[in-house]
Amino acid sequence: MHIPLSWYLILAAALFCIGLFGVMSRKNAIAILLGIELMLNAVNINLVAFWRYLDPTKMAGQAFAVIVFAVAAAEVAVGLALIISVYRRRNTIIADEIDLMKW
Amino acid sequence: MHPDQIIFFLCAALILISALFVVISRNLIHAALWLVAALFGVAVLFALLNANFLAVVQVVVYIGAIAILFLFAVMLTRKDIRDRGPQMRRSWWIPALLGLLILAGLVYLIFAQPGIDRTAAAIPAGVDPLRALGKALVSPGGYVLPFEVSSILLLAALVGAVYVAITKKS
Amino acid sequence: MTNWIIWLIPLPPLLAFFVIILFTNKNRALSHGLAVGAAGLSFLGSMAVFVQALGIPEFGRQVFESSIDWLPTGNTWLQIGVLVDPTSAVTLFFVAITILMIFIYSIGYHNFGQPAGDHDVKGLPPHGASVTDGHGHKHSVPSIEPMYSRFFAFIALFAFGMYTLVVSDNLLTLFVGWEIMGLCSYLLIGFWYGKPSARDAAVKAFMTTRVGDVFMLLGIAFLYSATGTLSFGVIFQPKVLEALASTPAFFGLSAAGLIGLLLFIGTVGKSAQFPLHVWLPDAMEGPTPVSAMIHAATMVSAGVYMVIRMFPLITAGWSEGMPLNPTMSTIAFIGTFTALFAATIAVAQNDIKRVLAYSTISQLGFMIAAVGIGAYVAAAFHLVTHAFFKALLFLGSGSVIHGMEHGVLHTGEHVDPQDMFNMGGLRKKMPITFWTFLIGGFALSGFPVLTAGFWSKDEILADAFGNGHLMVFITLAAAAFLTAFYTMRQIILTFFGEPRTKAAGHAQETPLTMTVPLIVLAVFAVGYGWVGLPAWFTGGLVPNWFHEFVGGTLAEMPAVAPFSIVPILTSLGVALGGLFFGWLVYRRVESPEKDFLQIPLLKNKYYFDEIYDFLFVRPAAWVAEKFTYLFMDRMVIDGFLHAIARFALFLGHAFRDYIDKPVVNELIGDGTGKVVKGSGSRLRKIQAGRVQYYMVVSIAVLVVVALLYYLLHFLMA
Amino acid sequence: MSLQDFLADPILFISNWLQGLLVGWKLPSGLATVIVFLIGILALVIFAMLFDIFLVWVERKVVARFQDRLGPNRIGPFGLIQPFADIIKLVIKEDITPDGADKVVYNIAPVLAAVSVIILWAVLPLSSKIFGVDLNVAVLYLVAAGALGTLAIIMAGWSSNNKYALLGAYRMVANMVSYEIPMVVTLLIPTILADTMSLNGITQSQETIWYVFLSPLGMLIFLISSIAELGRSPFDLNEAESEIVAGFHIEYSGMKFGWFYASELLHAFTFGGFVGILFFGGWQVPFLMADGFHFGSFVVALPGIGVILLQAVAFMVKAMIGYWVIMWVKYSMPRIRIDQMLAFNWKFLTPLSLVLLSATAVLTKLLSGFPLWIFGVGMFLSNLLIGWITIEILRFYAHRQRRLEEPLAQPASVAARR
Repeated sequence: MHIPLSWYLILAAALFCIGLFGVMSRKNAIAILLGIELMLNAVNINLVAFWRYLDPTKMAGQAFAVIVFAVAAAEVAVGLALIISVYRRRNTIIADEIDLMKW
Repeated sequence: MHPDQIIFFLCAALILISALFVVISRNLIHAALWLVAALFGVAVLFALLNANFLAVVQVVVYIGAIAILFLFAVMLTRKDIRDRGPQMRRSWWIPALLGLLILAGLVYLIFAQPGIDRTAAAIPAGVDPLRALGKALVSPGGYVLPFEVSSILLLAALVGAVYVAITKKS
Repeated sequence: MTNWIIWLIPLPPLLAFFVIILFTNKNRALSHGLAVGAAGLSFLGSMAVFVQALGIPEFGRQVFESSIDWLPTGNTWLQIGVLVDPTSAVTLFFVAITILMIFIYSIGYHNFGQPAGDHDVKGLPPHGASVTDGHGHKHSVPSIEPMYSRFFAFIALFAFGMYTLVVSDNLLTLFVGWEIMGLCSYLLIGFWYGKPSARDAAVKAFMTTRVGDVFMLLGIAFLYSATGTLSFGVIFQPKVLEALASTPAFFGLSAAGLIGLLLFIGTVGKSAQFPLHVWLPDAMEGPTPVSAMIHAATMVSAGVYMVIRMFPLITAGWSEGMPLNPTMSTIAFIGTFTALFAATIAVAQNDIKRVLAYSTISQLGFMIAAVGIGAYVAAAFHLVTHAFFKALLFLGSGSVIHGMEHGVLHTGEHVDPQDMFNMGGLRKKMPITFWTFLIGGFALSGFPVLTAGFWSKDEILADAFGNGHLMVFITLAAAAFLTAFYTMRQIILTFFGEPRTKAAGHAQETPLTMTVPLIVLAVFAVGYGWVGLPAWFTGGLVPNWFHEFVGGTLAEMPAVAPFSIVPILTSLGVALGGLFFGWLVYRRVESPEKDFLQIPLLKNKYYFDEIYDFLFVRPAAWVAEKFTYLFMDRMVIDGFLHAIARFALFLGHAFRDYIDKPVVNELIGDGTGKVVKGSGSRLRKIQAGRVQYYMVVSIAVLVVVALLYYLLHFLMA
Repeated sequence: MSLQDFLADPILFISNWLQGLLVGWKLPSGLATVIVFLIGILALVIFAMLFDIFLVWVERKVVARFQDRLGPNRIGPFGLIQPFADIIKLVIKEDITPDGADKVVYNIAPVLAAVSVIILWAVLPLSSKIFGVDLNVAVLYLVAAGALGTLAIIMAGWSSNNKYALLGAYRMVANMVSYEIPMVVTLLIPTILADTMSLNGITQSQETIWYVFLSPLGMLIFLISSIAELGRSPFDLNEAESEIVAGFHIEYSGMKFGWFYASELLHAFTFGGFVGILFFGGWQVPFLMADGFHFGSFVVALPGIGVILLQAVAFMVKAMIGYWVIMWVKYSMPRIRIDQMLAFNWKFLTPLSLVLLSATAVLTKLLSGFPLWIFGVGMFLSNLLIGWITIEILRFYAHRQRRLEEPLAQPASVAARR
């Protein structure tokens, strides 16, 4: 009751930016996925915070948070599977070395 | 200083510090574990926001499944478990700069909104967020369609992941 | 009901043809199974129709016919349909039987069940295969025809054509069947296209019959333009005939006469009458069943059948006892002449099949003559009987040849298995063939009382005598005498005496599939004559059934020729005399040298081939070579074309040099390419293939844009 | 503030008293609340730990009896003091951290393991009044705690920098992650029946009939999967001595190992308690209402404290029985192969539990209007039916398997046996 909404939002923003930084700066593909997880969580914080602060009787925020969970799980499963098979074929998971698609 | 605020600050500190370590720690295992810590903090925040269900699900899904998955992946993609050498790309400062810019912009935007400092009203009596959420997720008036779609998505992801990661024996 | 059957009669062979050609080509047993089965179906249908027809009194008045609209011609419809009247009924009868028999016969003739030849090739007769028996002795046996299935496909198609022709109720479909048969005879004569002689024979037959067919088509066209219809039912209505007979045409002929003449020329081609007879003997190059079917039983009969059909037209405005009209006299003359003329050639031939070929020509001459003198029924009667015994004879000769070939293969001496002077003494070797052949021969030569040939020929003679055409009567009598003579000659040379070659010594009786048809046909050759016994013979107890039945076709029943003793005695005399004389002469003739009839004029068939070669072939070739090819094609047409081509070439060069190369290629094509390539090679640096690089760039752009946006925002406010 | 209140609800009384006391010390009320909560938590944990020590003794006695020994019997009566001796030994043992081990993770792991068990006690309703928090998602909370346990084990296995440890961790994780699924599914069955996820609520709703009668099959599946979850025999692949010397805690010694050991025992007991709560009516005592026994109209009144204590005892007894069963299985079953274990889960338990769940859901809707006994009979019969069908299917496949493995020599005999 005693926490202004802005705190949550700022926390979420910070978390989001950290995740973004990780995604953009880490070499390792798995680390990139970690960053993405952080960003998703930032989003979730926002959703839940808005749900709580705007109208607790409308469940949109929580419902979408749930869906974000599902999406995150799916994304991680497929992403890691891809990374592993890439590792099997090319013996590396450094994102910059996986550049078959370049000119 | 209200206990809620104390808890919030503790959680925020935990989350942000862990997140930082997630993105900067050299050892990927540590990064994953730091991620667990951050996610745990988020779970606590959810609890603080009266979203018990989400809090618990956060722990179950992220820590129980995703983090474990990460640890597995890291171990499966390392010839020796420790990482040597820098984990950052050479021009890591550009992303850092961009991140800071975006953060500044977001903060500015947040405070530009009116009534952003409101505090939460008490949950009206007779509203059980858990039941409400359950009903919303499965009632045709609510979010049954996105919910089912996401379940389909999960199924597809499961199959796809198995297919992609399986070692094909000729 | 019956009409439906009639519609369906021609179909099975057609289906068999397509199925064999398209699908069962590889499988011999299936192929001949299909063909024979189809023939059997048509046979059953024909018999059903025939029996039905017998059951109907006054059948000539109430015939089976049904027709449908086929081609829209202006505001009317060209109708096609089927018609079975007494004439076509009897024709259907013998056609069905002979075709079925010949189909069955072909199975044996083409050595079904024998091994494939050692070095047989498609397009050549089988040379025989060498097999080793249980004791390890190698000896050569007849080998199966390489193009077995194809043969059955062709004869099936032929059968279709014949049935169509018989059951059709109008000249057009009749002509269609007619031409289909022409095609088939071409294909089948040239069946062994490996042999140059066969090739030439096929072409010769085709071309020669074409001459006739063209005139026939003219006749048909004329008829259609004159009457606006082609269906017999309409044409033969008295008033139509009246109109035709009264309309004058060229050379003092009435329209009816002219049409009749033109159509008759078609018959001359098809039935190998005097001027156009040259193709038939050469057609013997084909396999013997073909000779039997096409050139004895059915196709050549088709010509006569057509004339008989057209009888009312030809005789339009003529009735019993009147002097013949020009058309009829022409027909009578050609028929009579051919009969004698062919007989004279036949006596000098040594090839067993050629003898039969010429005898066929002369017998057809008999029928034509009969039609010419208005002896409608006699002609039909002789047509039927002749079909039977001539098919029998051909098949018999085929059987003989087959036996001889077996001997040749066995002994390995190279003699012509068709030359009668290489035979002799086959009586003991091939008894069934001998007896059936003997019956056929006697029927042909008109052996009194017993055989069908006697009665039919006698009826013709009787008609000729009774109607006072003495010239015709005498000539035909002479022809009949010669017929008997060369028949006896053939029989003696082939079957009696001692084998004159080792091959003949080792000749062998042919398999059942060949002998059974012989027997069946023999029965008919003898028995069929009795359906036409003249009333006086049975003392009026039995009326002349055939006469009653077939005569019913015509508007008014033709009168039976009054009985007189002369023709009977004549035919008795010529038949027996000819046979006896032949026996007398050829008892002890051992070799061609001893044969006093081997005079060049006859042997070379009055040099007709040479004459035609000189008259028509050479000039045609000359015109083709000099005028058509050298002048027309090379100079006029080619020159024109070359001019066009040069112009086009020039135009093309112009386009290439002044438009295509500079503008299209350089400017548009290569230019675009260069631009794209250059820009691409500069731009591609951006595509580093690094995900994060892309992300950084896009995020940076986003940030910059956002900053700009808010900057502007400030400046505005 | 009177004796009646205390007798009515001692826990509430004590907390109120503490609250008042602290507020009396001029502390802000919120802080006071936090402190009271902390004290409560402390009390609970201490109780749990002490009980854990008792469990050590129980375990050793029972295993001794199973193995036809006497077990600890020297120190104290029936060797009751033996566990303390063990603890002292463990504490004074040298505490080795292997070279190349990841120190922080290595040291956090055992604590996390213990925590993952102890936090379970937060939602464990010892009686209608004694419970940490009546969480409305307690059932999921169990699973979450299990997830933490998994994490602890993988951390331990990885940080030991020892291949046996890592293998053990892998096995354990595979085991837990896969057996979580049937467990969660069967957890949902009482949830559906009680229409709530709070354990207290589930217990209360079993006042009329225990869920074991409504869903015996669910009880079995839950028991099996929780045994697997505990990593106890026959699912103790994580510490298969014969293959990977001691599994994930091979490198641990001294009290760190003690933490793992203690947490395992407590975990087992706790799950025994959960079986009791979810299917055997937790603290429910037959005929015992909030104010005493009700035998029809005849009522034996009891003070609140008596009721509470009775309920607590009932719960403990049920939990103990559950724990006993788990031990029973552990000490009388051989260890199974890993592939068998996973196959058993994925090919048998998971589908079966899903079928059971859907059947339960449908029936609950269908029979909701009917009187209780019809409802109960229907549920029970449906369970029996599903079980029977399952057994038939299994038999069919077993026959086919045998037919495949039979030498083709005597099909006649095979036919005969059919």
